[in-house]
Amino acid sequence: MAETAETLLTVENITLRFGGVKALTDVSFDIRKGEIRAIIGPNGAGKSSMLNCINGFYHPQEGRITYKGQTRKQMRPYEAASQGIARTFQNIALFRGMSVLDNVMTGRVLKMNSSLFEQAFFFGRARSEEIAHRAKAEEVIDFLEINAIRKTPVGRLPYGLQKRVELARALAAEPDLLLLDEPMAGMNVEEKEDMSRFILNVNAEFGTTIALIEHDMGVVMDLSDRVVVLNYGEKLADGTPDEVRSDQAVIDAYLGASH
Amino acid sequence: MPLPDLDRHDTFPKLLRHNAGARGNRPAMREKNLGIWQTFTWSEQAAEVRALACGFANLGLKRGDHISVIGENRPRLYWSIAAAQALGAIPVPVYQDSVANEMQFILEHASVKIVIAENQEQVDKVLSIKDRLPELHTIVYCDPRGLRDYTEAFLHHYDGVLAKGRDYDKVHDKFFDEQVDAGKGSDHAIMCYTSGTTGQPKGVVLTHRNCIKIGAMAIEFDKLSEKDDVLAYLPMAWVGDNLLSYGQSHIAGFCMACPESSETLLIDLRELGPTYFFAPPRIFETMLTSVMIRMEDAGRFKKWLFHTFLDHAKKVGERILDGKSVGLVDRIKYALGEICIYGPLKNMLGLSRMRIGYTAGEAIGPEIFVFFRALGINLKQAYGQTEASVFVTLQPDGEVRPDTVGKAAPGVELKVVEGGEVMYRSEGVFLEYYKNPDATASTKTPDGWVHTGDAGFIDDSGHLHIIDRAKDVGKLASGDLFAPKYLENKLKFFPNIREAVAVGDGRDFAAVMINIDADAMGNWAERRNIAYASYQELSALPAVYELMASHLAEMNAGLAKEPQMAASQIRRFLVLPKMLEADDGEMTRTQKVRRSAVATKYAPLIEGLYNGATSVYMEVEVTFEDGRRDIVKGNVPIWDVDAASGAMARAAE
Amino acid sequence: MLYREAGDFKTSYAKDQALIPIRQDRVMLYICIAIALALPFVANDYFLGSIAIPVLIMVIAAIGLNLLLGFCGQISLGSGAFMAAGAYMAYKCATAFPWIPMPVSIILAGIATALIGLAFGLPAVRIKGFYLAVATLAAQFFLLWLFTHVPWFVNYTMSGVPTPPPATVLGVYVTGADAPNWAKYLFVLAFCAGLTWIAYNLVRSRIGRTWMAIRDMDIAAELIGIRPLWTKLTAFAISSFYCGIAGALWSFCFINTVEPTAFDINRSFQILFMVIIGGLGSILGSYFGAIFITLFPILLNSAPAWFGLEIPGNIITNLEFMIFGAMIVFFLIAEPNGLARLWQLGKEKLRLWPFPH
Amino acid sequence: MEFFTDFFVGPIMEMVKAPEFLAEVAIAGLMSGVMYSLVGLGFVLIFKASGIFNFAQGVMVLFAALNFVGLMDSGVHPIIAFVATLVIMTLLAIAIEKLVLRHLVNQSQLILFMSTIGIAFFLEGFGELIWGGNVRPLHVGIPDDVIFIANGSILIQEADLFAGVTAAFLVTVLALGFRYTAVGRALRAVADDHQAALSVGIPLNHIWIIVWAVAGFVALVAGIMWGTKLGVQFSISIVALKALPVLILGGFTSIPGAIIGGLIIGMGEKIAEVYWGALFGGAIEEWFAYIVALIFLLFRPQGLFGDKIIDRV
Repeated sequence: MAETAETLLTVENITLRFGGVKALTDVSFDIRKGEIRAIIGPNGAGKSSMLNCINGFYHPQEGRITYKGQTRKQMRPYEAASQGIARTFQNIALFRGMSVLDNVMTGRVLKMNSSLFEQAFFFGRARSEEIAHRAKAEEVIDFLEINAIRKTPVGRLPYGLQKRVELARALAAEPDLLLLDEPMAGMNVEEKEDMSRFILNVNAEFGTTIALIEHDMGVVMDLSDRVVVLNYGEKLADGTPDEVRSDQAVIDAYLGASH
Repeated sequence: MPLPDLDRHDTFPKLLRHNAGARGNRPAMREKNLGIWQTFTWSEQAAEVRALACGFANLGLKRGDHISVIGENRPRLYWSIAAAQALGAIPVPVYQDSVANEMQFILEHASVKIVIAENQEQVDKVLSIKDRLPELHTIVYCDPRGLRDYTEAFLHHYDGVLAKGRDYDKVHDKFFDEQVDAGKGSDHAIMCYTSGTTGQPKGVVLTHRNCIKIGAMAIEFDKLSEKDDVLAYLPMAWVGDNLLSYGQSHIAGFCMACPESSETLLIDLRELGPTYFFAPPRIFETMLTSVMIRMEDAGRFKKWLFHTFLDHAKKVGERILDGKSVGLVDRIKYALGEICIYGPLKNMLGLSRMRIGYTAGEAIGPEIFVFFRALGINLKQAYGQTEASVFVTLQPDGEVRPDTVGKAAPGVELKVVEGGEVMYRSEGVFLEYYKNPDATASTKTPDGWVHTGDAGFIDDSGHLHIIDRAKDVGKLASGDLFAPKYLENKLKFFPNIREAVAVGDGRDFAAVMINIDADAMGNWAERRNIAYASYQELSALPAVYELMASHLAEMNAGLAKEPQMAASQIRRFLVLPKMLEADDGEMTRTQKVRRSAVATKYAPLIEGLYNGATSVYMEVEVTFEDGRRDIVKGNVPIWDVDAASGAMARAAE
Repeated sequence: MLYREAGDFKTSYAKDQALIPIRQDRVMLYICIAIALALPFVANDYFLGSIAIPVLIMVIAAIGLNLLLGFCGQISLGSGAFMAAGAYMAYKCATAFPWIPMPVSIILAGIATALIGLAFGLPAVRIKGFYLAVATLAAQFFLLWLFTHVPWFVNYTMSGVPTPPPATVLGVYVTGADAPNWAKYLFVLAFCAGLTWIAYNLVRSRIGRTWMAIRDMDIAAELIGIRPLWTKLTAFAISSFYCGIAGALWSFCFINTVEPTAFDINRSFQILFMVIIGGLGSILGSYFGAIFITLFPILLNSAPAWFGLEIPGNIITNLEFMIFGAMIVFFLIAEPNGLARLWQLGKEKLRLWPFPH
Repeated sequence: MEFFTDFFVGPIMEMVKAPEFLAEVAIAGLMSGVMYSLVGLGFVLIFKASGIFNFAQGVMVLFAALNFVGLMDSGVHPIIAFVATLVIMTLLAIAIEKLVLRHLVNQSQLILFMSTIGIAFFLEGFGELIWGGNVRPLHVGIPDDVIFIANGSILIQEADLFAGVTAAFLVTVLALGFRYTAVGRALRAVADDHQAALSVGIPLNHIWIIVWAVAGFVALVAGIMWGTKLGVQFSISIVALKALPVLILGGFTSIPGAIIGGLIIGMGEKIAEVYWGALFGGAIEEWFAYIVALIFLLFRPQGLFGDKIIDRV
């Protein structure tokens, strides 16, 4: 990533507490436009909490988040979504009662404007929107190669495919910033390779900025432009994969952990 | 609707122009893309081809140049073929699953100037050999995904070529029509490389006249019309796809459809329900196997219904199909079966609307063949070759039999020469093997007869029977005829045998190496609670051997009754520990066994078959789909089979 | 009987997303509509008046609750009260503005009920699931109390149980004592068909997907940009709209009085049972549920007589309670998607026939 | 303006004028509040241990009382009838666990809730099928004289007092049991995290049976109290619906909450009925509790004592 790249999101001095427990302590870093930014760290390092702060699900007690030049203390999840932040979840959070296609279509909900009246009678914008957005959803489906299962209820899909559908749902929102919470957790080698390829393609094709949490160091090092390392809610290191890899504090933390 | 005047519209570009005028608003091509069947009419198709041809011209494509299309069946690739033909250039389709080296041979041999590649995967392959292909100046890709960062100047996106072509067309608005008009029926239309079981592939040059004459013949033979639908799913590099999908749709004006992907093929087939369908036997075999496997799980009543009606269908179905007299009760029962079983089954397989189906390329198991025909599907056999622009023989309606490949097609002359080899002569006979006069001379006689390389005979009713490759027919030590393919085909008709390789030329007796069908046998083992960890383990199970031995005994009994074949009963067999794969060089890309390669690779096993060993240790390399390699090793058991009543048959002679 | 789908392929999204994409299903629908329209000519007056009309009206109410519970995952134990609201609002509207055509009055009553539903749905903003049950119970008790204790709602009628005013559509009486059953039936049928169509449209549009998203995984839905408050409230309002219209029709076209006892908490439970047994999240299931729950007691009452048995009425009632209770538990355990799921399974079986799966 | 006076001034004036009457109303309210508390207690027990919102609790009260009074009417000694009913309620708990709950593990709370509605209907039909639907007077020797206190100006039913004392005793025992016995700790562990509880070796099925049996016991006590007061009849189960707003007020997971909520609702609705009822045309007792709950839901959905609801992603 070019050094001159514009910053998309900055978190400054974020501290998040649950009751007396500190999940995050004074964490600061930035995400540049167009980069793949990894957040790594051992279990319980506060990675998911960090993402939850960014997209407004948790409200940090201290610190500020600047996104697209606007600084705020916190956002509502709805606002975050409408500002172009989409995400996937560590534990799959698909709409299990719906088909793959409907899940992806749901990802486009913010882009649809037809009135209740139009929807009730399925005319005008309701009709044209359904068709236009179906085409967009199909592009995402094609992109992620889930054509063969588009009408399958997601509950019937194997784990790896569910993860991919979740990514599809997030992509359908055409986000500026895509937050991926352990996109490769629980996958086998082949599935991981597929998912890595998709992530890189998303970044390259759509120019989407990606922040991802990942456990697997190898994957992170291959995928990301820059890495921030968290440990026990505090920032341990920040830099390119090579810098982070050779950072003594990181080595110590990881030697202590199982990875 | 009668066919157009083929003397005037004597090239495919002219036919396209004709169709755009005569049936501009009818669908020419469909593609399952983004979830629906995107449809292109003849006039849209003509406009697209026009722009693309101009685009190619803009890229410097000249009359007589070769271009190559590489990829799955996609409208854009077919349009590229059409556009090249419009300019008088010759398209050379390449198998999309060939590796870079195989590709290099063809691209180099044909001096290909432009490659049209479907996607990144194909572009990467071509790029990896680009340095060795000095004549190749341009690569056009259809799907830009993953190619954004490719900066090579000779790499163009299809849309860009199209846009440039439109601009070009505006400036030189007479150019395209002049080019089309300049084409003649005797021009090279397409070049298909035959994979061949031995040696390097040969480029078969077919003219427009070849393709159009044969295509029109088959259309009239089966009364195809513009209302037919065909699904183009077989490799574009195979001449059959080119003639049946692309060629015949241009002549008859019907619509050809491309599936979404190979994964969704069966869904797409079911949705589309083609009326005219062409498939090699293995597709029908897979269908039948899957029907039987799926019915295994059905409830008792459903199974009973299924088998009752199926038995009935086997009894009268073909007679009804052939329009022969059948009793009223049987007809009513068959009609009931149509409602309960046959209709739904055809619907599930996507064959409901099928009027005419052909199977060719290999012998089809009589049971499979009869099964589909009994359901009321007009499945027929044909025999053909790339060198013949596909068709040599066809089975006329009402004369369909499982054991022949039909009568000489209209306009085709047929003869069997000394040594049993079949020869033919027709308007479809190819011009030449590209840059290979020796091969041309040895295949095609000066008066136009072509050696098929197949051994066979013509029976009293004029039907051709194919026994084997002429060069593969050998003799046992006893001097009796040994036709390995004949034996193998009989074995392959057992649904749980995937592939078989018979040996015995110059030996005392015939023996066979079997490849079991992983799906069918896996299912079989599961139902019997037989545990196994791998294909290798499954293939070595005594239970599996027992089953195979029983199949062989059954087959031997059958062979014993055929005077010419009684001597080649199988005495010993083994089950191969791995599937024969094209990636390991054991099969051709068209899924035919490479006999010599197998013989070399499995020499120790063949040795074991004849030295009386009860098992042989073997190590063999396997290539996985993703390119990784591994070694399969272990003991391969060898069993004996009794030669059933062969002695009696001989004694009776 | 058996599906033939080969060759029934779609060349545009509009066709692929059609209400009923399978050709044979469309034919089935036309046949059903034809039968429904032919019913007045073939069925007797008892069947029309005492079975067909209440079933159709309860279908509307069940669809209403199903939109809320089955699609949006929000429970309501106050459907009966919203039906009452519809009945009283329709009465007020029809008497205060007699010049308004009756169908319009009923739709206005539905809209008014939707607003009332909104007020009681507001707590849904901050709570979920069964907490809402309490809010809707509040509606159930409060609204019924309101309609019985505020004489304005009954135009100060002495008895407190007024009769709906007679009204005509196309010159035929559809409400009031003089209305023939066949006219009332067709009137109700028109509402039922129209509202069914609208319900199908809603659940296949954006709004339906947002409801289901909230139902299936509300947190994920919120992070996608679905506003839980707005989504739940629309479900509440539309559900109340359906119940309101059902209530108005019940009073105007079935029992011919406007009285609260028809809409007590048992009515709410009855509708809930229709939705559970018919199938959560299925419009078609609402039909099955309404038919089953309405017809089953009739069957239970008359069945013993067929076998020459005499069972006292209170025992039948108790049996009915037990059977319904047991069925609810059974369906929730075995087939949470109810009769509709069984129907769908049957249909899938037919589509796969002769294969088992 | 007139309404404003009637609403805000009038009732207060009356309260001040006749404090003894107010006290009497309040105490009467408190006593019916105790009943709500007892039913609410059953809810809380089951909710805490299994996350199930047991709509059938009210019907369980009716069912227990029906069995008890039915046995007594057939000449069984009250103590034996009591024990026999306890056995029946335990069997019921086992049956519910075996036939219903274990098949619904991992289902959403909403499904579980609806299944208890099914149970409620079944029990109601079943109970009345066996014992009939008539109102049955219940006399178990609970004193039903009237006591006058504060110089005879306030009147209290002895039965109410007895009920209050019993309820207080029951609540204390349960609260202590929850806190200090092994079973109680197990129950709390289960409520916190099913997986965790299982992993420390507590059989979930047993826990559920115990909890439902204890809830059955509470239901029996409540049933006896109410039966004494009003006779055993179907309306008990409808009145028991009032326990829902009680829980909204007190919080779904708090035993003291259930008690205090019950008392507040009981007292509140009596006072409201007496002082404000006439203003609205009477019978506001029917909905008062629900509207209070509704307002609570808007402003403090977790109730007075409940745990704050935290969503996890």
